[in-house]
Amino acid sequence: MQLPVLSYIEAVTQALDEEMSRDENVFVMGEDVGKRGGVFQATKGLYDKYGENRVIDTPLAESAIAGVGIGAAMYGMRPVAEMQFSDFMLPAANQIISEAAKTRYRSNNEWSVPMTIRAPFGGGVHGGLYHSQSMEAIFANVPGLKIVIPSTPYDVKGLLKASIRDNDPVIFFEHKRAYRLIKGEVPVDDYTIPLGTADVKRVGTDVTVITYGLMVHYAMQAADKLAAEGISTHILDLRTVYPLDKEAIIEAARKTGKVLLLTEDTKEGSVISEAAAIIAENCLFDLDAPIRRLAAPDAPAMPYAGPLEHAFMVKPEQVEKEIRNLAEF
Amino acid sequence: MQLPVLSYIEAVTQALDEEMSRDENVFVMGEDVGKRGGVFQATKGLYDKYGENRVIDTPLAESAIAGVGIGAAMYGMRPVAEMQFSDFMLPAANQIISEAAKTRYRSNNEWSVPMTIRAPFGGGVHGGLYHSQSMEAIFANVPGLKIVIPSTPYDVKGLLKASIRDNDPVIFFEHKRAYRLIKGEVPVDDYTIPLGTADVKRVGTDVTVITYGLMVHYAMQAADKLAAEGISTHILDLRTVYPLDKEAIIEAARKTGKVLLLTEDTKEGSVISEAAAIIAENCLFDLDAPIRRLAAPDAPAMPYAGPLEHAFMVKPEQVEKEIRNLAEF
Amino acid sequence: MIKARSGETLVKNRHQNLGLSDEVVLSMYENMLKARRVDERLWLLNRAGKIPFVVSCQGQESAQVGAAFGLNREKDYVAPYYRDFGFVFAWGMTIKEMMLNNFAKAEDPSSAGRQMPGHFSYRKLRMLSHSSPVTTQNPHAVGIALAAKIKGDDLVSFVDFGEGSSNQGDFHEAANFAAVHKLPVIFMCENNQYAISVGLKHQLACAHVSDRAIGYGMFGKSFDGNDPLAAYAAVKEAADRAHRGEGPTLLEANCYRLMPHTSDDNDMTYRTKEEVNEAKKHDGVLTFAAYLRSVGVLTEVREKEMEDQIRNEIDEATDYAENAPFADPDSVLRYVYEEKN
Amino acid sequence: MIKARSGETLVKNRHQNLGLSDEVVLSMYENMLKARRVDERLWLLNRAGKIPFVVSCQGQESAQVGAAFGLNREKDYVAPYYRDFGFVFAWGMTIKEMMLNNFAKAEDPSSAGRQMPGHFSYRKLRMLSHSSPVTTQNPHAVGIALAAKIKGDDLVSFVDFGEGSSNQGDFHEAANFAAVHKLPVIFMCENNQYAISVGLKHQLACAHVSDRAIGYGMFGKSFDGNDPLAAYAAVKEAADRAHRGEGPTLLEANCYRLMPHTSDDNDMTYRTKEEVNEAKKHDGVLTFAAYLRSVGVLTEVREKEMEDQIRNEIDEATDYAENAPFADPDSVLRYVYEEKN
Ligand SMILES: Cc1ncc(C[n+]2csc(CCOP(=O)(O)OP(=O)(O)O)c2C)c(N)n1
Ligand SMILES: Cc1ncc(C[n+]2csc(CCOP(=O)(O)OP(=O)(O)O)c2C)c(N)n1
Ligand SMILES: [Mg+2]
Ligand SMILES: [Mg+2]
Repeated sequence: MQLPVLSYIEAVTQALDEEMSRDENVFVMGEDVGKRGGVFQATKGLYDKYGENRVIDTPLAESAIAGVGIGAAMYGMRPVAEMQFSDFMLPAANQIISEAAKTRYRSNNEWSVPMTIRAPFGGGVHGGLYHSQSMEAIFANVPGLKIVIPSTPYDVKGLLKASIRDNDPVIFFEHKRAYRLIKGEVPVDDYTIPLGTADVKRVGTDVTVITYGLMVHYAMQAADKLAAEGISTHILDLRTVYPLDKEAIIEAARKTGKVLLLTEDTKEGSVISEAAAIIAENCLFDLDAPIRRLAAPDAPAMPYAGPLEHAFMVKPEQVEKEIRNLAEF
Repeated sequence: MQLPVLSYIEAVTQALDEEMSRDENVFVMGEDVGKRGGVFQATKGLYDKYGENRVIDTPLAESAIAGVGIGAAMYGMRPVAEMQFSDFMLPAANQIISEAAKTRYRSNNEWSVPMTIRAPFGGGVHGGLYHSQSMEAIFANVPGLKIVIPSTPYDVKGLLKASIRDNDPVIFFEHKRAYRLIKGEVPVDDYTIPLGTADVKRVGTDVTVITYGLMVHYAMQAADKLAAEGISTHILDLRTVYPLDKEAIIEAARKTGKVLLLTEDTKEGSVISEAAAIIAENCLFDLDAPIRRLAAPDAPAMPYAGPLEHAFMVKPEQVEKEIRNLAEF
Repeated sequence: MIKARSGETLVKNRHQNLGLSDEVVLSMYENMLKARRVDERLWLLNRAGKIPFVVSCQGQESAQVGAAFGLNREKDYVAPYYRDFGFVFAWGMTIKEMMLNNFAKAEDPSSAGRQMPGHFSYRKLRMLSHSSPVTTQNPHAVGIALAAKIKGDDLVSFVDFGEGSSNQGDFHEAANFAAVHKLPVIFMCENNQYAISVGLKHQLACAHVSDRAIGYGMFGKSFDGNDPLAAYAAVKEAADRAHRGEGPTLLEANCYRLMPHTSDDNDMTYRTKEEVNEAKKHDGVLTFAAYLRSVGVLTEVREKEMEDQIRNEIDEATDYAENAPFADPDSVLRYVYEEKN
Repeated sequence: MIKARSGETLVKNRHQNLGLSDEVVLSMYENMLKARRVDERLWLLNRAGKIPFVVSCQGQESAQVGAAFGLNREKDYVAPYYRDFGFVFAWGMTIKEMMLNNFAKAEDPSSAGRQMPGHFSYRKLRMLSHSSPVTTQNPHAVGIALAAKIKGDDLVSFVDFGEGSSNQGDFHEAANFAAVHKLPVIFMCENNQYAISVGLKHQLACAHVSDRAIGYGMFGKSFDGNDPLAAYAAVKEAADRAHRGEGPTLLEANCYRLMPHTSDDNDMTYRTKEEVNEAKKHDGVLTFAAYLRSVGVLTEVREKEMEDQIRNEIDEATDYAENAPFADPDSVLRYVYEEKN
């Protein structure tokens, strides 16, 4: 049986729609999510279907979006808050880090915050400095939070549903370049993918690539090409970047003994640094080559002008080259 | 000649005082920094000496403190903004990360933000969840920022002066337990310590400890004890935790081939993860044992109740044990 | 209503006008007294080295207790802040629980000793969990009201904060959100004239914190924070408005912080003894007692009974809390995330 | 002042009353026209696939240009926002520079093509660097004023932002800071009725954004944002107050966003053609031209000259910018920190 093919963003919409119809406590809030259906159209159709009480256009104020969501979650709702661009979630950093992440702990398990914060992130869309950033590293050191970054429409649906049903706050980063670029089969039925589990996207024997988001596709493309050269690539998609799936990382590293860690975020302090630390702690004697990290340069964010953006963004050819170098090590 | 002995916080005050008298563009702003001299007394005496125009009690609003500081810095001043506790700087996260860190880059070098943000951080002071945190990891992935964490009064003075004179934004974290606990010799004359340089606090041959802040002292104590057992410990004090001093880390790791990375922050995503990644990339063949990380548990922050705080905080005995284990590896 | 008592001047009975019985105002007073006496005890315990930290409510009990009585204590949701001893007592927290909180013991209902004292939380009483960064609770209170509106539940969401805290962005964003969505929220600012050492005129330049209401298109009002009846009336009016669908209200209780900011503070570095003594003349605990005596509601006998009972309760609670166990050290690893079994 | 022209009804000369010469108001109009014509050209270039993105000023030129003329263009510091074409032209940016900005070329004075168009910055003109997260510039403008006060420099710091943006915490914190320290700041909200798709009544519930002034204890005023003379008068008054040490002012320019939010937006999903057409009747570029004609200041000859000159300038600037080089790709690594040599 042929499964329906959805784009990445259609999978977002479908997951939201299904969760809203499944549980009346689920509601959506954010800037322009109502009438407009979101600036990317992720909430398209939901306003008409569920009404302004459950698809709420908020004032332009991210700290309130997060903070009001937290309050609603404490009441027993399951808010899905949209941050229009992940770059704009920083005004809400205090609510997310000091409040959402710590409410269960500080109340000794009395209160909890079952809220999902959706935020489009990532580069390659001519967005300039403030519409291209990867924001996960800022939050990927905050116990109490879970950070999910899906790479495929299938994962989007299963992980977004799991995030909404999770009883703790989840930041759900969606790659905005993947929104329309990436398509894939998505079952019509209800399914969830457990948070905190990485996924082997390709089995290989020579080099392991550990990555997430759009870069999974870059790695897959590179692997296809390199297969022709006889290089076999193993690809682990982290999917949850905080807390990391340690066992999966260790296993993937041991699998080939050569590891490329890949992110489009700037390098120093990125989530692949933590993955590197886990490998360094656990796999010293399994490695046949030093780990390698491929990331964006340690500069603020990618510029707007085409050639500059291109220079900044990690490129598929770089991925290919790094894998080849490792294979030949 | 005997040098004067100052406490860690006295070195802060002295550095501020000297910089304010040296350069009329330096001024201090923050909550309770004026009349009260700061809740920790770091700005004691400055209000009387320099007046309310240069020692400014601000309204209770951290985003304004950072944002107004940025504006003043763009005008050519050198604001030193105090965040009363580092835990309370998150409302200013957007101003720090989106603005201060990116102003030079986004204006193609036209504007810059020579501002220092001082913030007391760290645990062991019965401060509970929100007066004990290590906040550096949240910012230690933001190109454009520099993050300094001194461990001794000598370093406090030299690094704070260098931070104030630096033409880019610097976050200067001061360990609040060190404020009165740690004393040391501080030259009366003007000196600076270059930002971005780690410092070997003890030379040794068996095990390398890479750390910063209060943990430097824990490592030194452990090293003293272990010396009696014949274990020789090499201690690298990072001092600037972003961007890291890569060469110094690599050199220190190679020195002994056995590395303990130590922080009082929660483990996953901490700055020692980046140090681990650097070592994993560069020192695979120099290591005689897998790197080890010692950190606080991955839970939100240390509780208030004495026994719980004690359980949460990294303890000197743990440091000692980890070094011994590595030595015996 | 005017009552004449032998040998007394005529005093207006203000509480009957508000529809409050003598028993209710006595209960108000009792809660104020509880807060005051507990607070006093905490300072003694601190000086005796038994607890490391006190944050004080003194000078704000009247506004706190009056406010609680203006709400529906069976149904409404509340987000009190760290000085709200009077509020949480009136809301149902016991002295024993308060002492457990201050000794940071395992049975502390707010956090089992994880948080500093005064960081109240009590799920059973619909009291939200409160953190240290100020004003973060304001949007939470708005979220409660939004959720109630979505669910069609008729309740009021009440939040307290200081005047210094009213300068945080979250104050603004929460107020605006509540007003745009006409939510049943009561924002009550306890203006005690100081934010630690920084006096009012260095915190804000408007005449009254409640002047900010107009900028949100909401109802605003300032009242005498030393008068629990004024607090009651203001909160009751705001709650009535909220139930009628007229949206949020911004209230300001004008009071004075009689003690240093906390036990870590030395207030004599930024204000004078004279100023504090002047303020003590208006201390609501004293003036309300005087009022109740003057209208013949608080008799000497009753007053003594109250004091004795509160003292006994505090003694017992202190003993209990002091001897109660701390949470298990291993528990620091628990409740980071939901624990599924 | 009343002028009579043959065959015309009597029209009040409003600009003379404000002390503005005919040449000055013509220069105002010229800047408005520049902004409008450049904006129109950008949409064409976008449709032709030559530039990927347009953010539009149409409907807000009057307020922008009037405001700039109310300031001291040799001395004051300004933090305009992304729609402020009229403002930055009046402030001294050239059409060529604007085109370089929109083509994101190396010579773009705002960022050398690093930032999206409309993210203005020009050090030489004392124009602060502007980012995308809204309202962050407000505290920066306050910081300029604070620094000037510390240094004893007599200047005004001016900042623009949208009405949606006035709901951000930074708006509140910046306004309060400026008011407490009585700083010479002018906050001007360009209320164009929409924040992307969200109309005014879902953004705020107060009658006027300027109603927020009282909550900060500052002066506030709303004016017709389609009238550059009203903008001039309001900003001039605010600047005079600032120079006299009377502190900050909050202004609101009531206008209407005539175009979609940006070239990525489809405004017909949330508003009607009729509504937009109605607003076009009040378009300040047209009504001010009509006024200038009616008082005999704008002649047909002069008007044609202006249009021709602007068109030529735009043509040349477009050619230039289109053919100008991008910054060197390797430059992405530069200016993260100060480069010492
Ligand atoms: C965001 C934040 N910044 C700083 C602090 C430190 N702090 C604790 S209480 C306080 C003053 C609060 O003043 P106010 O709001 O007037 O309340 P009050 O204590 O007077 O009741 C400050 C600055 C904090 N808790 N949170
Ligand atoms: C902090 C932040 N959140 C969201 C956005 C996305 N965004 C860009 S413009 C805009 C609407 C702004 O509305 P308004 O302030 O009224 O200004 P206008 O565009 O109408 O001139 C939004 C939501 C942003 N730039 N910054
Ligand atoms: Mg106060
Ligand atoms: Mg607008």
